[in-house]
Amino acid sequence: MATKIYPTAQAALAGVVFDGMTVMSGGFGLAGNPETLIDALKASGVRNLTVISNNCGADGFGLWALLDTGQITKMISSYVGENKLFEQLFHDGKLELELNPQGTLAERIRAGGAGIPAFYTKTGVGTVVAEGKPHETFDGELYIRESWLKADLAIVKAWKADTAGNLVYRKTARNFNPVMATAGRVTIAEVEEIVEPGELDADAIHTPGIYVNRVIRCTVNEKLIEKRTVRPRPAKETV
Amino acid sequence: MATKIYPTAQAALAGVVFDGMTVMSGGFGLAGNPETLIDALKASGVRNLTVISNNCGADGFGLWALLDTGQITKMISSYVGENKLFEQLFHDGKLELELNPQGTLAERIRAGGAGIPAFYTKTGVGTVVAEGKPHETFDGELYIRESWLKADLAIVKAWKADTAGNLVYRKTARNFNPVMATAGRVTIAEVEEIVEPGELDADAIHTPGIYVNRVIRCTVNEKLIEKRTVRPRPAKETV
Amino acid sequence: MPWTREQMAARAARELQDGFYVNLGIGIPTLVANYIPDGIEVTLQSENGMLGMGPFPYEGDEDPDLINAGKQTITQLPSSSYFNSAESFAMIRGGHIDLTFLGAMEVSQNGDIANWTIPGKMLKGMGGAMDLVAGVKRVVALMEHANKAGVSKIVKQCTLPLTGSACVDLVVTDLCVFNLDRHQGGLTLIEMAPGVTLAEIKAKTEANFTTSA
Amino acid sequence: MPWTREQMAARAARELQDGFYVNLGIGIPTLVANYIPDGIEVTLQSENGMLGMGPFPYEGDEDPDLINAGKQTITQLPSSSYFNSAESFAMIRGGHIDLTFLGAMEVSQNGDIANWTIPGKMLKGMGGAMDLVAGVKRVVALMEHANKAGVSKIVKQCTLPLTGSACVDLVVTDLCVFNLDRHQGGLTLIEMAPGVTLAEIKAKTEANFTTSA
Repeated sequence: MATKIYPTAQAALAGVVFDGMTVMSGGFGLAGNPETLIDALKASGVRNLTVISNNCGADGFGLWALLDTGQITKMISSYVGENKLFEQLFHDGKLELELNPQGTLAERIRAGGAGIPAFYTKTGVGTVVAEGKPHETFDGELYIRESWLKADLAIVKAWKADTAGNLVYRKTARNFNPVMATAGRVTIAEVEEIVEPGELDADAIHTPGIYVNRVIRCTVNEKLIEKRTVRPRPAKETV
Repeated sequence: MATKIYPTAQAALAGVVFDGMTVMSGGFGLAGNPETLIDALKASGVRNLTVISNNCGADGFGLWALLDTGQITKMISSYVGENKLFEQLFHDGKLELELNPQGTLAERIRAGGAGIPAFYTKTGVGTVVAEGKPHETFDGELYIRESWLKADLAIVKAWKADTAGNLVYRKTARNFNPVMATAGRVTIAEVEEIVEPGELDADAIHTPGIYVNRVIRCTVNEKLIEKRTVRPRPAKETV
Repeated sequence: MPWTREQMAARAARELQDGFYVNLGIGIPTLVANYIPDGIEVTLQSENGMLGMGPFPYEGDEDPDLINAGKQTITQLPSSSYFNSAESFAMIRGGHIDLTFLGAMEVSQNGDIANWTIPGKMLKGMGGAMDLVAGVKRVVALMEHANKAGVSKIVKQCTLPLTGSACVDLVVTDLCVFNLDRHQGGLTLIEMAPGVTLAEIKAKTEANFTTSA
Repeated sequence: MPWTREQMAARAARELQDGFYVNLGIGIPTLVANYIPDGIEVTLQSENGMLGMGPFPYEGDEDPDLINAGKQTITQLPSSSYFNSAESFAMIRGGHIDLTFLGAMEVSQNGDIANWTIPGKMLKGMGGAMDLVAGVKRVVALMEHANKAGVSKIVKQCTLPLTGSACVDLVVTDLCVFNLDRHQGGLTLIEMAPGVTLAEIKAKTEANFTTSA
């Protein structure tokens, strides 16, 4: 079987990127972002991207890099705060934004991967989110209809992969990554470690290999913290 | 915090069962059935049950016990073959049956747990399953609308639980159990082993404790095989 | 004397019941975790994909892969579990969370809440707020009673874009506590900060409200 | 001479491509696993919640917690993963499986398939068959060309309740192989079992079909 392991992010993107494409990018805040693949997308020079991602990076980190180069035309997100560049591009009319409630965004992506073109949710009823969407009453409560999201390419960040493409994520760096992996026509994962089949527990795999077309090892391994919150360490006990 | 661990199946069912209730019961074939809780439901004498389960047991095993006592009035399933008692009760008009495609059944249950009253699927278009259901075209293809399923009680079988109600399942005994755990007004899990919090890997929990109201240790621990298929063991190598 | 933010959080914490699963919004709601009453154990959900959120880490123990929905570093408890964003919001949307505390810019007398945007002033997004108000069993709003200019934030009708309609059950302000009937509509004053008078609350509240017997 | 079941399975196996994810139905389709061509690696999905299905266990190694959708005991491979039923059918419905082999009672010339019930005769249920024909990228039907009375099962229009409409891509019978255009409709005879004549196929086929050039 042809290997899913690619030597570099650039190699993994070969034949996949095209101007005007839709890209899903995993991560929440600065946790679980596919930094290596974002860098490679930047280097590829691909333009006019529609990017589906919960956030859009922060100064110098994550998808911010593709904003900075003007490669993103439209974002579909739930929260784009704390990102001055985003705000400026938006106000200058250089960036289109579609805001989704976070749970609706996650479910639309899951639906895209699961062959469900539309579903009903109470989230957003009576708000700007509901405008123009079909409404329907079930069991006496009002719901709106939301539609699936798919992408030409999904880039995700996992902790470990085996060579069959099975992925496991670590703690809250999981977030949107597993659902996005299911909704890309092509899905590329960057991981901290590649292991042999059998090293991951079959009962504990988060993303089965069927969803993963290509795997690379991260080369951007710095993990940033957006809001460092700590508590004082208790006084050392005497030994 | 009040404990989720109950001493017996009977204790776990106390205050939960009532005639005419809807019960979801996990399992696929004879794998992952909550046998201890099914026995306790039988002993409770509760009647007029609507049971949502992929299958309905086999001779002397699983939900068959509740068919045998006439406690089930209606089944919502995907496959009820290889069950003579079921066929007889159905033909005698003593049992109502609603057949669902297996994936539609699973998704309807997930929808029940996820607050999604309806969704669209291609499964069943042009078949008896589609009759009377809303049809709609998305991206040039025809879909039908299916609705959520919920239950007054979900009984599930897991491998291990911790005292916070977190569950892990083993191999293909997982099947419908995790989705049903999300869709019961009350969910009771029977497990082979109860461990202390911290003994399960937080990254590998299949059912977070929020979905589990009560936990018991299985007392029915025999695992049956419906179709034993084997291959000859290769000749022993000489040592 | 109006309640401080800490006192508001402490008052809100009295809404907690033993065994509750709770989601804390950003801002004052985060403080509620410091005032969980004795004998009450609650499990905190973080909508980015965690149940059983622990306290902030000791300095030096921060893990960039372990953050809450406010992007703060947190810790894991023995009972914690992680899940993906779709599963997290299935939990929220499906009505499995007992209680959420949220900050608010405006709450109306029929239970509408606005807490995510001021048109033309900030570009942020609703994050998970719309999902929380639509899906959680009980929604408690924590907010200043009036803005710095003295304009009431407890209103007849919200003027800001809504986060959700008819979804708030209780409002805790620096002056008082209102019960809110999300089905029938209608605010009921059930508690006042010590030294705050009914006259003051009436003066500072645009919405109509009744007082409990 | 018509193909045996084994030969039908071997012919069907030639539809496999390296790297394919495949779901095998019950009956003749199960045999396909024995004829995977050299140099081709495929991953088998079992819709009860497993990817990477291994062969039957050695006697004594059977695990009741490890069965396939046909309820047979199977084994795990190093690359296997398990998931729940909703996730399994999300995989199927979402179009992630490349190919499924299914048994059939009737296939019509427009690609309809009936394989789950004979009214009044059997009470079983469709299991995952409707999901598979609706969701999998390529559907291959494996079936006897005619029943024991010699009545064609390749028909103008199915008389049995459908499993799916316009969803079959290829039909392998004991006599021949038909290509089926699920969008335009229409059967094309592309291969015959050795010694089987076009006249025989014409005589035993109710459906209209063309022959490939």
